[in-house]
Formats: sequence, C-alpha cells, structure tokens
Amino acid sequence: MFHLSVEEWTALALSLRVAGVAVLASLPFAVAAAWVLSRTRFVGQAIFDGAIHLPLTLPPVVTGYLLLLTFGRQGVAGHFLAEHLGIVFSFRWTGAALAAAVMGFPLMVRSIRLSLDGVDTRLEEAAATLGARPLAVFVTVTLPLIGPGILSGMVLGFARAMGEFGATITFVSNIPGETQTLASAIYTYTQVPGADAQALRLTLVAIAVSMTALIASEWLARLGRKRAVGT
Amino acid sequence: MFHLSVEEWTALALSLRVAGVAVLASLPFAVAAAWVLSRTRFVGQAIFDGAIHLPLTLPPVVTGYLLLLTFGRQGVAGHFLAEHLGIVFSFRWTGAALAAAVMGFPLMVRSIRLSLDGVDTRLEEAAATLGARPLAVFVTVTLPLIGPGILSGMVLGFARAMGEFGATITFVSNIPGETQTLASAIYTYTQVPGADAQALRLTLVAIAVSMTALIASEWLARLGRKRAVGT
Amino acid sequence: MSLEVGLRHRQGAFALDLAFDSPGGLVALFGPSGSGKTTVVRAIAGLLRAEQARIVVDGQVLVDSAARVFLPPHRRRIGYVFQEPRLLPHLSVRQNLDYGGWFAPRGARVSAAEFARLVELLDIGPLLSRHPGRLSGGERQRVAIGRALLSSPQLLLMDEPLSQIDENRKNEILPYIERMRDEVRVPIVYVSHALDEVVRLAGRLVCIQDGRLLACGPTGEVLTRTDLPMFAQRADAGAVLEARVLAHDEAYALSRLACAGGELWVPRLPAPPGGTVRLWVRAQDVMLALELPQGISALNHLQGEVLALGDSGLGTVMVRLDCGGTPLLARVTRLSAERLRLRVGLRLQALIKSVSFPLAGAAAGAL
Amino acid sequence: MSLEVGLRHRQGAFALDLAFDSPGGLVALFGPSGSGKTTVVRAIAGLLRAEQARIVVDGQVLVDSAARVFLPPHRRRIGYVFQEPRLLPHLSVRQNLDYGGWFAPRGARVSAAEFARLVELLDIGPLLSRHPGRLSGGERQRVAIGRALLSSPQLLLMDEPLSQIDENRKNEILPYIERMRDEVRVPIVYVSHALDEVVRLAGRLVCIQDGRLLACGPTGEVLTRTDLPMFAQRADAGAVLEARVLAHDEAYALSRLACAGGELWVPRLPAPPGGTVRLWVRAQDVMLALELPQGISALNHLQGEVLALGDSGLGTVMVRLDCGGTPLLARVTRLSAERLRLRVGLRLQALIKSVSFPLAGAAAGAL
Amino acid sequence: EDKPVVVFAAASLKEALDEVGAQWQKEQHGQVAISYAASNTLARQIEQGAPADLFLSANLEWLQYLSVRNLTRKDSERNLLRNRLVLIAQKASRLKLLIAPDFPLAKALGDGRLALCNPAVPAGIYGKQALSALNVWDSVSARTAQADNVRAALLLVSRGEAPLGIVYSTDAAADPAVRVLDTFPEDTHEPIVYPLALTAASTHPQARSLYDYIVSAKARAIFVKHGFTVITDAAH
Ligand SMILES: Nc1ncnc2c1ncn2[C@@H]1O[C@H](COP(=O)(O)OP(=O)(O)OP(=O)(O)O)[C@@H](O)[C@H]1O
Ligand SMILES: Nc1ncnc2c1ncn2[C@@H]1O[C@H](COP(=O)(O)OP(=O)(O)OP(=O)(O)O)[C@@H](O)[C@H]1O
Ligand code: MOO
Ligand SMILES: [Mg+2]
Ligand SMILES: [Mg+2]
Repeated sequence: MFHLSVEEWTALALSLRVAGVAVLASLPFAVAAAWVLSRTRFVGQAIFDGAIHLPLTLPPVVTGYLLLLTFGRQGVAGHFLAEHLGIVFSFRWTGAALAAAVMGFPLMVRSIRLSLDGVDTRLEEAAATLGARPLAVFVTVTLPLIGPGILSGMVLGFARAMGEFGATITFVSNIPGETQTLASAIYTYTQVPGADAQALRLTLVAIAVSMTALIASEWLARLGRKRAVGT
Repeated sequence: MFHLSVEEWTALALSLRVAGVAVLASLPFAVAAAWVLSRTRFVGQAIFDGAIHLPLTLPPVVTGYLLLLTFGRQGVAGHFLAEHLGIVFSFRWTGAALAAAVMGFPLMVRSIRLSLDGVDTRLEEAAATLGARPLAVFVTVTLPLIGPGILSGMVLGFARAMGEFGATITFVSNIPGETQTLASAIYTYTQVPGADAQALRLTLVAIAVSMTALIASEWLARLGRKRAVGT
Repeated sequence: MSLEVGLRHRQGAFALDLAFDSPGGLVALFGPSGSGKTTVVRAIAGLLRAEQARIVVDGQVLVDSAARVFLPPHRRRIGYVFQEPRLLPHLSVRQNLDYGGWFAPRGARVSAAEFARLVELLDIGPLLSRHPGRLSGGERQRVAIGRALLSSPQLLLMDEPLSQIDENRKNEILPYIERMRDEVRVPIVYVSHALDEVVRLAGRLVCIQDGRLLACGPTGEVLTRTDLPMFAQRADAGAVLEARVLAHDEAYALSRLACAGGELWVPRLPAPPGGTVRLWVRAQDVMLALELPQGISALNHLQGEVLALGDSGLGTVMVRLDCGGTPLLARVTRLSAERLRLRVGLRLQALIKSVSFPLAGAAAGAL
Repeated sequence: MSLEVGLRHRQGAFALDLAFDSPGGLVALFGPSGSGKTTVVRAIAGLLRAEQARIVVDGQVLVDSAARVFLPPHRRRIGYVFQEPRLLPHLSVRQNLDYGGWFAPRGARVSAAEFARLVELLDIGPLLSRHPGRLSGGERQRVAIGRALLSSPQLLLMDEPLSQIDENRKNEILPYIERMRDEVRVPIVYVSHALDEVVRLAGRLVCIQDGRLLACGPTGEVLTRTDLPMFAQRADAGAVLEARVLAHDEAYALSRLACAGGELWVPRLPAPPGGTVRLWVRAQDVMLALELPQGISALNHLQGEVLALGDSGLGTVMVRLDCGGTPLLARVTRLSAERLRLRVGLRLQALIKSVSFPLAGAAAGAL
Repeated sequence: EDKPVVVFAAASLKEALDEVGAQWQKEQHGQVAISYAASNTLARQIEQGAPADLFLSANLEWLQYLSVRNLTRKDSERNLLRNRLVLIAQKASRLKLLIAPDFPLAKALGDGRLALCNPAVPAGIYGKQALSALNVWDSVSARTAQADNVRAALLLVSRGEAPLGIVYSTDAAADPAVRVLDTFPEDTHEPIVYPLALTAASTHPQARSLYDYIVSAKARAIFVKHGFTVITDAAH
C-alpha cells in the first residue's frame, strides 16, 4: 500500500522542501513582526496586525489570487523581484514556498508574539546593565527565552505548509515536479471517482511526515526546557 | 459597493455565528487538551498530539471528507449523536461550526499550551499551600495566567473559522442560509468568471470583521496586561 | 503541636538525609546556604515528594513513604512564606491576602479585625489595591508574610521571611510571630541566617550542613556547643541563660530575674512574674573582672568559675564559665586573657550590661 | 570617583524627590522599605528614566534631563546586583558569570585568576555547570554578586546583596567589596538594612524616607545624629570614632590606635600604620565607670565628659560623651544612670571591650 | 415555514442557475437554495444523505456515481446542457492560432505554459482528450499549468501568467480580459454534458416544479444567454 509512484515521491520531496523553506525563510520576518507588535506602539499598528492575519481570515483561494496579482510575472512585486533580484515565483516551487510561507505567517507571528509578551523584561534589563547592547540583549537573552514560541510557531507553520493547497494551486498551479505538493496531489485524487485508496495512501504519508516533525519539535522543546528550570 | 444582498447578509451572520460557536464550544476542549499535553506524560502522547494537529496538516478537503464520513448522517459518531443527543451536524450550520472548530482546534491548543508551558509553577505551588485544590488552583491561578494564550488561541481560531471553506464546503456543502458562510460565498464567486467585484466586496467585509475581532482582542489583552506587571 | 521529620532525598548532586523532631513551638532551621533548609521546608509543605519521608505534625501523618501516605499540600493547612515572595501577579494585594481565606474552612477564617490588625502591623494598608508588580522588594515580602499568616494555618513555614525587612518593622513583626507561637499555638518552622531572630523565637534549633543533621536540640544547648564552628566563630556567639522572672520594675522598665548564678536586671520582658525566660548573652558582651568594680554602669554581675578556654579566632579567646550552674560564654582578647591570667578554675566576676541583652522572647510556653 | 545624583520622579502614588552626592568610595542608601532606594538605584543604572534627573559619575554625565542627555544602561559599565537575583535562566552559572565579560572592552576583562579567586570566595565552584533554576536562594544571590563583580564595572550598584547570605560567607565577601572600593577604586552604591554592613563599608550614608532625603553625609556624622529616630531607636545605635593606626601587634592580632581621646586596642585591622580608620562603637557596648576599675578584661578606657543625656526608649538613657574631642555614645539603663548620678559635665571613664568593635573597614581612601 | 428546494450544482453553473432560480422563485413563489461546489464533492455529499432535491453535475461521471447507487430518480435523469472547449489568449496578445491536427501549440507557447484544468476536474479531462486527439498532447504535456478549476485557469491567462489556456466557452465569454483564439472540434473530446436529476431522497413537493422549470423554454433562454447549448431532446 505504501509503494509510492515516482511522481508521488517527487510530490513528497517537494512538499518537504516547500514547507521547510517556507518556515525557515519566513522565520526572521515572523520574529521581526512579532517583536514590532509586542514591543512597540505606533499609529496603524492595528492595520499592520490585521494585515498579518489576513491569510488566515481569507479563504486560501483569495490569498492565492492576491499572490498571483502581486507576485505573478505581471504583478508589481513579482516584476520587481524578477528584474532586480532574479527571483521568480510563478509556476516555480519557490512560489509554492511563498504561498506556504504567507499562509503560515500569522500562525508563526502569533506564537512568537505570545512568547515575547511573556518574556520577563527584568532579565533583559539585567543583560543591558552587563553591557549588552539592545541587539545583543535580543540575541543572547530574548531569543533563547522565546525559543518555545519560535519552535511552536515553526511547527504550526510547517504543518500548515504541508496541508496548504488552496492558495498554492491558485497561485502557482499544480505542475508535477515543480509545484505539485503532497496536498495538491491528495486534493487531485479526491476529485476523481474511485481514487479514494490513492488519496488515503498519500494522506497517511502526510500524516507520517507531520508526526515525525511534531515528535522532533517536542524533543527539541523538552531539551530546551530541561536546561532552564525557573529563574 | 457595500450594499449586501439578503443572501450575503445571511452568509455574514452565519459566519459570525459559526465562528463564534466554534471558538466558544471548542475552547474547553482546547484548554483540556493543552493541559494534558503540557502537564502530563503518557504513552501515546505523541499520537494524541499528532491527532490534534491533523486538521492543520491535511488538506482541508480531506478533513472535510473525514468529517463527512464520521459525523454525517451515516457516520458512526453522527448517527450516535443524532440518536442519543439529538445533535445533527450534517448539512446544518452546526456542522459548519464543527468543521470550523476542528480546523481551528490545533491553533487554539498550541497557543494555550505555549502559555501553559510558560506558567511559573511556583505560583501554583503557592496557591496549593494556601489550601486551593488542584481544580481551584487551575481556575484561580493557571487560567488567569494563561489568559493571553487563550485569547491568542481564540483569535486564531476565530480568524481560521472565518476563512475556512475547504472542510466546510466538503462536509456540509454550501447551502445558502444554512451552511453557506462568508468564506464559502467568496469561494463560489471566485469560481465564476466576471464575479470579481462581488468576491472583492465580500472579501472586504470579511477583512472588516476580522479586523474588529482583532482590535477587540488586543484591547482585552492590554487590559489584562495592565493589571498584572511582573511578579 | 509536635513535629517529626525524617527525610531522605537526592536532587542533582545534593543528598538530603536527616531526621529531627520538635515538641512544638517554633523550630528554627539553621545552616549555611545550600545546606538543604528550603528542601526540608518544601518536603514539609508537600511540594517535594522525597524519596523516603515521614512527616508527622501534631500526631497527624502528613507523609509516610513506607505506608504510601502522602497528604497533598492543599490539605495540610499550612501557611508558607517562601524564600522569594511568590505573590500571585494577577491578583491585587488584598486578593493575595484573602486568597488563603477562600479555601479555609468557614470557622477558621480570619476576622476582619484581625485582618486590619495585621495589615496595620505590616504597614501594607496603602498597598491593598495595588498589584504585586508595583511593589518594592520589602513590600512584597511583607505581603507574603501577611498572606501566610492570614490563611489560618495549622502549621507555619517561614523561609527567611524577614531577610529584606528593615529593623524597625522587624521589631514589630517578631512579636506577632511570637503570638502565633504562644497564643495561637501554631507550630512554626523558621529558616533564618539571623541568630538574633533564631534566639528570640526558637525553642528548638536544628542545624543542617550538606543535607545532614549537625545538631538538634533546645536552642540554648545547641548554641553553646563549642564543637559547632558554625556558631563559635560567629561574632555574635554566646550562651542562652534560663531564668525565672522575679518582678518587674515598671518605673525603670526593667525586669528582675533569677538564674542559677544570681540575679539579673534586664529590659522589661513581657513574661509574667514566675514565668521562665531564655536570654541570649553574646560572648562579646560579657566583661570579666577579677574583682567586682564599683561605680560602674553595668547592673549585672555573676560570679563564676572558668571551665575552659578556647581559641575563637582573630586573636580572641572564648572563655566558658560556670556561674553557679548557669553556663556563660565570654570572649576576650588574648592580651586580656594573659593580663588577667585566665586559667581553668579561676573564679571571677562576669559583668553584663542590661542593655546588651537582646530582647528575648517570653518563652515559657515554647520550651 | 565622585557621584552626583539629583532625581525627581513619580510612580503611582509614590514621589521621589532628592539629591545627594558622594566624593567617591562606597555610599550607602539607607531607609525603610518602600522609601525609594531601589528606584534611585534603577535611575543610576539607566533602567528608569526619571522625569527630571541629573546623574554624574566621576565627571561623566550619565543623565541630564535638562540637557536631554541619557546614556543607555549598556554604555554605563555598571555592575548591578539586583534585589532579586535576575540570573539568566537559559545560561549556566558559568555563562552567567561570564556574561558581562562578553561585552566588556578587551582590556577590561577579568583575568582567569581573578575569576577563580572570586568563585572560590563565593563558594560557587561546584555550581558552575548548573542552571540557575537548580540553585538554592542563597546560591543564586552569590552568583548574582559574582556576575556583577566580574563585569569589570566602573560603578557598582548593590541592592541588598547579602540579604540571604549566611554570616560566615558574609564575612568572606565583605573584604572583597572593600577591596573593590579601596584598591580597584570603583564607586559603589550600596543598599542595605544591616547597619553593621553600612558602618563597615560606607564612607557616606544617604538616608531616605518617603522618597525624600533625610540625611546625607559621612557615615559617622549621620549615624550619631540623635534627631534621626531611624538610628537612635535601634538597638545598635552608636558613634563612629576616627583614629590613626599606631602599630600592629601581630602576636596578639591587635592593632593599637590613637584617637583624640586616647589609645585603643582593637582586633587587627588591615590598614597600614599611619593610616586613618573609622570605628563603629555601639552605644550599648560602652560601659561607664566613675573610676577606672582594675583587673578587668576590657582593654580600652577613654576619659570623657557628659555632653548630653537623652531618653532612648525602653527605660534606657543615651549618654553623649566627649572624650577629648572624640564623640562617643553610651546607652545605659535609667537605673544605672541614676545610680551613677549622671549629669551634664560629669567626668567619667568609658570602657570598651576590644572584641566589641565590629570589624571596621580601613577606610583611609574611602573618606 | 417554507423550506427551500435544495439544488446541488457544479460551481461553473452559478451565474446562469442563480438567474433561473430567481425566476422560478418569482413565478412559483417557492423557495430555492443552491449549493455550488465541485461535482465530486456534491455527489459524495448526496451519497452521505445530503438534503438535496436536484443535482446538476458538470459531467456524467458523478451523476453515474449516484445513479448506480440508486440515489437518483432514474426517470428524471437527463442531459441538460452542453459546453464547448476553447483555446484562449490574453486580450492584448497578438497570437494567432487555429486548431487543427498537429497545430503548433508548443511553438506558440514559447517558454510559457499552457493553462489547463487539473485532469481531475472535467475541464482538465476534456482538454487532455482534445489535445491528444489532435496529436499535440505529448509536445505540451510537460508545459501545462494545471489549475484547480476553470476559473483559475482563466485567471492565469487573463493575468498574462500563461500565454494560452484551455477553458469552457462559457467561462471565456464571461471574462473580458481574454480572447478566444479558436474552438475545439466537438469530436476531439467526449461531449461536455451537464446532466440533471432529481435525487431519490427528495421529498420536497416543489422539487418537481423546479425541475420542470429548469428544463423549460424560459430557462433555456437564460442558459443560452450565458453561453451554454441546451440539449432539447431527453437523450440518455
Ligand atoms: N512599578 C511601580 N509602580 C508604582 N509604584 C511602585 C512601583 N515600584 C515601586 N513602587 C513604589 O515606589 C516606592 C519606592 O519603591 P522602591 O522599590 O524604590 O523601594 P525600596 O526603598 O527599594 O524598598 P525595599 O526596601 O522594600 O526594597 C514604594 O512605595 C513602592 O510601592
Ligand atoms: N532543582 C534543583 N535541582 C538540583 N539541585 C538543587 C535544586 N534546588 C536546589 N538544589 C541544591 O540542593 C541543595 C539544597 O538546596 P536548598 O534550597 O534546600 O538550600 P538552602 O539551605 O535553602 O539554601 P539557601 O540558604 O541558599 O536558601 C543545594 O546544594 C542546591 O544547590
Ligand atoms: O481552507 Mo483551504 O480550503 O486551505 O485550501
Ligand atoms: Mg533556601
Ligand atoms: Mg528595594
């Protein structure tokens, strides 16, 4: 039952790459956004916050359309990136990664922000008195302390990326070997009468992958927790 | 432009009801699941954790099918609930709420768990020495301390519920007035060439709703934070 | 009111293995930092499940690992002043103080008058509506003390409760603790590094080092043991005199006492005539004279005989005296010792100023 | 090494409004709980941006709100021992200790030998690889002290650093602080409720109450002011003698000093002959005699004249003496005062045991 | 309370069927609720007991799926509409291309892609059939961008992401940003048929009335207006 076709192996590999890249590439931005939301106050913050949550609130298909309009070959951002940085999203796995990153972004930001809100700022003060500049405080104190939130955000982002197909398929279509992820493949099977077995098979694969990621994250979290008990 | 048809008003109202009920009804379960994951160790915990994350990992359509198979009129759980408790999900708004709840569940559990992991257990110890039984400790100490996580989880769950259509449409279809939520309505418009304006209009409504919910949650969070500064 | 503790537990590299008991009253845990005091208190509170434990308070078995008995913390009716304040950050000071009352049995709740009195005593009235995050360090500690005292405990655990409290407030709080000990008759386990607090409060002293029992016994006995460098080397080493109150002189605010060695004038004590008191006499406050000097301000002189001479560091000599049955310690410079030709058996006068007596608790009930 | 502080700030119901300065050395902040000590220290550290502030250390303006100068904390090169330990929970003890070194300028880093010495002194060697969550309360406080001292600070802020440290360790740590003060010549702001620490360490004493300055001046002067009930009512009230070191007697571990009123024998001081020292003489340790007694263990007697008599509570009388220019306080019971017929102008002998001198810092440099 | 007649219909029928439904409502004073989704979704839902009275599928297969399970009223099954498959380009495109066997589709694409539907949805199946029949599938199969649905394929072309696309003529007509280059001959693919049936579980008294209205001449005019061909003979 778990014999996968070449195409399915490709889809699995692609899913892992897309989800991995999406999570890692968006992480710095997620941390930055969380920091801005948690630690600063500015006019229009609610709008910023709302914009980050949009991909969660909107039907994925709409997000996909918006991505297409913005990051497609003809889109403003897409055009700019292609011209100046040589980054092309349309019909590439990079586009799938972008879609996955955008869809997972609110989840990552929320988790990280939640941790950030909970950081005892007295520890940051202590680090500052010891000569650490704000950036050094962030790297040596804040970042390690929000480790659980970052990890949690990454798990959510990864899981979401594995399951996402609505925005992906709309944005970069469903090209086997390039943009067809496991989720798209499963979706495709569900559309065909009599393909239930195949869909189930791939679903089990997806479950296995997520389970592995989850267990790894729990293990990492426990490792971190073991070291730091109380203050 | 913002003149909504009766059907669209209905969809909006339904979305709010579905999202609200989904979040509120699943909250106790989410808190319980988070507590189990954070505070207990048992064999098969990884599987429990994985199961909770499934709706995030799987394509929503798959989740929808699984719900249809389980909670449909012919499904085991659906049959049981209908027979013994009179709760019918299939093709009712309650089903949409169930789908939204299931889809948002991992997000809520994660947030709450993250907060729970961060609770200073020394405070719970202090409460216990003052005579509070475990349940009382939980209600008077733990729950208030994880307030931010609960709120954050509710925001995520609500937003997800507002944006969800994949599982909903698959589970309870897209029946105006009964199961057609804002997201489903938007999705339907996006399927039709030339309906962009309508889709955009509803999208803006969805954004406005989420923005309101978000601002309300921030306000609540700030209220909570103002009261409790440090230990 | 009795207390019986036996513990065996490992945490990390630290091994705890000790047993002690107390007939009641206040028992002080004394020992260097890291010796295991907090660990013992946590075990008594039920926050630590020791590998082997037997803890009995007042006949009630709280823990007996052999019999698999373990009463959870919330059923032990304890008031625990933690080493760090541990106030509930989401509750106001008033709610923190009330917290224990929410769970105390109806009859045991503290009255409004008692609440007001304690708030007044701890000087936390103006803080009641504030949240703990907006308090100073000492204010937090005072609220923590109040919270424990207001929970109507049947056992009080206090882990360095006065460490950040200033002298004047300390002198107001100590009598309250004494009242809990003597009138409310709550058994108290008290951790402190301050010998004056220990002497004043503790009927029984338990000394711990590296997780093991070094000494356990009546405070006076343990403190005068010269084999415990923990005390002998301290600047405030001394002896505990037991004495009977003869009378009070209200005009001069003095009390007249009788101990085995003679009569003493000390600052007015709260004990009734006829009661027994314990007095801490620091070795450095005792002056030795070969003959009784005249026209001197020191009111007290006991005649005694040198029992032993020991080096007590820094060029000083610790002189153990027996004053007609009352043990006394005096610390003098080696130069003085030579000038006075101190030797075992020498009879001399020990002079003690009245004002040098630290206020000792009226401890009749506590012994 | 000078320090100049002017602050005006409101937080909640509390208003801070004070100014003080110090020529350098160690300045102690003294005052009841909630009086604003920590707030002042936080402002000096730059963790609190006071509404109006001017803080100058050693000529360097750290804050001047009028000129809109505000040096951020990380550029102030401070070592701050917080009132609560505030160790970084995700770092090991060793990493916590090293933390300040990561940011100190290359030349200023502490040597491995110095690190080892301090670790030894604080007795935290076995804890180096542990994380702060697994330490006892006192262990945490010691690590926090080590962390601040090892950050090569140009200004040390210590907020009740020894509150949970036992007596023996305290006596090991205090000389180190003295060395920082005298040899490394780091200005130190020291908050403490313990008068013995203050007397021993502080050249200058700043008394705060309710956010306002009560007194500021050389420690000896402030402590002998009888208008400050904060001190006069304390059991350990006393006077500060200034004296010159004449010689040391190594055999007896004593030092011979000369003060205006005569010569004194005190336990061996670390000051060099010819240096000036400050000695804290508690009023309760001074015995008064109309004539010089013979055959007595007290090595020191100064002849003096009664300047004033004042009630000092609890049936005792505070006697202000002038011993040939040296001020001295003696506390005796009212009964003694009457028996000796004490009155202004009476000449008498003040007896002080050598061992009753709390070890006072060799403070030549610190004054 | 008037319960509506519930119609389960393929998403691509939305505009036309909404209008038909509204007309019927006005004329017969009945209530109608139409649930649009993918045909497969709807079929499975009917299988699971969905309260649908009518099913309007985008292909024969999913009606068949229900029919063999006896979930439709056999006598009500009929092919209602027919659609055509067209080749489209962006409005602004200068491309000229006529469909014929071995027509130079690959060359016309250049380095672009051919927007197409997923072979899981009917439009994708028909497109692949047509291109295979014309012997050009092999040359472009690796160059397709398979969209989730017709609408998405259309968008790829109208946004210029893909130079060419294959969609239904009804869809192409609704999007002013695209231009039809040519229509595929009907013999190159299975007929594109939208079948209609009453469900076996339907109990709504007005279901039949709506059914009749949908197959009536009045409805026919509306479908035609939206670009469909109406199949008049009740063939099956
Ligand atoms: N965050 C805060 N918000 C409002 N008021 C505060 C806050 N922190 C402290 N206070 C108040 O400011 C005053 C001064 O506090 P501070 O911490 O400086 O006192 P302190 O002298 O250090 O006392 P302690 O000896 O108890 O540590 C106190 O009355 C306290 O209640
Ligand atoms: N969580 C822990 N894990 C491992 N070892 C611990 C832990 N907590 C404390 N210890 C060690 O156990 C020993 C006893 O700790 P305890 O807190 O009982 O000391 P203490 O006597 O209360 O000291 P202090 O006066 O400093 O508060 C110490 O050596 C300490 O390092
Ligand atoms: O809600 Mo979706 O349906 O992720 O694509
Ligand atoms: Mg302790
Ligand atoms: Mg303070």
